[in-house]
Amino acid sequence: MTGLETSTIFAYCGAALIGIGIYGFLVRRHMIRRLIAFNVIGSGVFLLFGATGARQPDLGVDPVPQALIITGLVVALAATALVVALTVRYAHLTKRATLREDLPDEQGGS
Amino acid sequence: MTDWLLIIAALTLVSVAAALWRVASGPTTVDRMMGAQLVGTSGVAILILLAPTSRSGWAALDVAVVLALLAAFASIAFVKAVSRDGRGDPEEDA
Amino acid sequence: MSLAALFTVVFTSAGLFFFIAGAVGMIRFPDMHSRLHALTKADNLGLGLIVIGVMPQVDRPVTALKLVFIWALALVASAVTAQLLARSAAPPDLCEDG
Amino acid sequence: MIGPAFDLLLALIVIAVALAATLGRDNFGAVVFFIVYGSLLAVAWTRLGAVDVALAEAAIGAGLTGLLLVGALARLSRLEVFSPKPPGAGARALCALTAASVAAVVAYALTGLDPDGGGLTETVAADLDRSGVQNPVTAVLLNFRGYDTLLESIVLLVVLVGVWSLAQDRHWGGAPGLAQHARPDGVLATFARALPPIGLLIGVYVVWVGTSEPGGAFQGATILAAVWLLAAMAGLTDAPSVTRRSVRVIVIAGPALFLAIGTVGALAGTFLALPPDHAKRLIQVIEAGLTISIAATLALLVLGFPQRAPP
Repeated sequence: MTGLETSTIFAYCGAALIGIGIYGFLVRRHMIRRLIAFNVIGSGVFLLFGATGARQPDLGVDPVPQALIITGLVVALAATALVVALTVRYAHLTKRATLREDLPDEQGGS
Repeated sequence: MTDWLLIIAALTLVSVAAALWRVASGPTTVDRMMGAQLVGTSGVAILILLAPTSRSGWAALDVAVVLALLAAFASIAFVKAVSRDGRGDPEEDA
Repeated sequence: MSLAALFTVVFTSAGLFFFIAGAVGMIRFPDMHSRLHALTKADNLGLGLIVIGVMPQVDRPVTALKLVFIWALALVASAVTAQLLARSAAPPDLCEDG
Repeated sequence: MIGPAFDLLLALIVIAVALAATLGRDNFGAVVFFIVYGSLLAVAWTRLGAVDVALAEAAIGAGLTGLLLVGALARLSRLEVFSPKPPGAGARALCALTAASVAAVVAYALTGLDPDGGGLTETVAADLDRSGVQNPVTAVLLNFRGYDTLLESIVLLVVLVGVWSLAQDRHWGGAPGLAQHARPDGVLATFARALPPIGLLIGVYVVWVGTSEPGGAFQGATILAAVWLLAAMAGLTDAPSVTRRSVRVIVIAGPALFLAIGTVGALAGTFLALPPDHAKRLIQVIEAGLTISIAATLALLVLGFPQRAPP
C-alpha cells in the first residue's frame, strides 16, 4: 500500500501504534500502565486490519474485518476488566500493582 | 463545501491537540480529567463536521450521539473515586 | 456561492473561533477553575454554532433534529462535568452549603 | 487534497496521544490520554467509513474503558500501592529497538500489499439478499460468521466467571463492587435520573437500526451497560447479589437463545444456518437476546468481583 489515501495513512498509523504499545508494554511496570499499552497494541492491530480492508475507496471497509474488529473490541474490553479485577485483588494482598519479577533486586524481587 | 467542512474539522482538531497540552502538564488531577470532557465536546463537533462529507453519509452522526451521551461518564467515575470514602459524591462532602 | 453555503461558512467559522478560544483558555488561564470554565462554556458555544452551521447541509428534517439533540446532550454532559469537577476540587469552605 | 491532510493530522495526533498514554510519567494522565485516544479512534473509523466500528469504539473506548480504568486507578492509589522505578536507559533502548523493529516489519509488509485487493466485500454483497438484513456488518456478525459471535458471547460469560472467582470467601453471595451513594437531590443524582430514559432510547435505537444501517447488538449493549452503571454510581440502583438466579438467567439467556436457534438449524441441515425466508426475524430475536445478556455481563464486569458480605 502506497500513496496518500485514507486507508494507507491509517494502516501505517496502526503499524506505529503497535510499536508504541509494545514499547510501553515492555518498559512499564505498573499493571494499569501495562494494560493501557496492551490495549494500544490491540487497537493498532484493529486499525491496521480495518484500514487494509478499505483499499478500494469506492467499496468502503470490508464488512468481514469490521465484524471481526467489533467482536475483538468487546473481547478486549472483557479482558481489560479481568486484568483490572486481578490487579485490584493482587494489590489487596501484596500492596503492589507490579509483578514480583519486575521489581529491582534490592526491593525484594527475584 | 466538503473541503470547507474538512478544513474547519482539521482546525478544530488542532485546537484539541493544543488543549491536550494542559492534560499532559496538569498540574492538578482535575486539569488532567478535563481532557475527557475536551474530546467529548470537540470530538462531537468534528464528527458533526465530518458527517456530510462522510462516505457513509449521515450515519456518522450516530457516533456523535454516542460520544455526547457518554462524554460525562469518565468525569463522574473520577469525582466519585476521589470523594471522601471513594464511593460518595462531591456534593455530599461539601 | 449560494446563501446556504455562505450561512455554513459563517457559522462554522464562528464555532471554530470559540473552540480556539476554549483551547487558549485551557492553556493560558492561571487556575483550575478558570480553565474548567473555559473548557465547558466556550466549547459548548462553539459546538452550538457548528450545529447551526451544518444545519443547511442536512439531507432530511430528522437529521436536523438529531443535530439539535446532540447539542442538548453535550450541553447537559458539560454542565454536569463542570459542576462535579469544580466541586470535587473546591476547598470545603467555599461551598455555600458547607 | 484536504481529505488526506485531515487524515494525516488525525493520524499524527492519535500517535502523539498513544505516546502520551504509554510514556507519560503520571499514571492518571495516562488513563485520561487513553480515553482521549479511544474518542479520536472513533473519528478515525468514521473517516475510514467503518461507522459500525466507530460506534463500538465510541461506546467502549470513550465510555466503559474510561469508567473501568479511572475507578481501578483510584482504588489502587487508595491502597497506596508501591510503584517501582522504570528500568535503566540500556534496557529502555533495547525495548525501543525491539518495538521499532516490529513496527518497521509490519509497515514493510504493508508496502507489499496488492493495492486493489478487494477482500470479501463483493462476496458479502452477493449474498446479502439471503442474509435477511441490509447492513453487511450485521449480516457477517449474525449470519455468515455466527460462530464468532456465539463464541464471543460465551467468552464474555467465562470472563465473568473469572472475575467473580476472585472474590474472598466471606464476600461470596454479596453484590459486586462497592455500595455507592450520592446526595439525593444533587447534580449527579438528578443527571442519573434524567439520562437513563434517553440512554435506553439511544441504546435500543442503535440495536434496531443495526439491521439496515450501522449499529447492532454489541454497540447498543455497551451503551445500555454504561447507562445502567451511571444509575448505579449515583446510588439510584444497586447490583444484585451474584448468586441470584435472575442474574444468572439474564447473562446466559442471549447465548442460550443463539445456541438454541443454531441447534434448530443443525436439525434442518447446518449448525447456525438461518433459513433466508425467516432470517430477518431470527436475527432480530437473537440480537434482542444478545443485547440484554451482553449489557448485563459488561456492566457486571466493570463492577468487578463481590466486595461486600451478603446481607
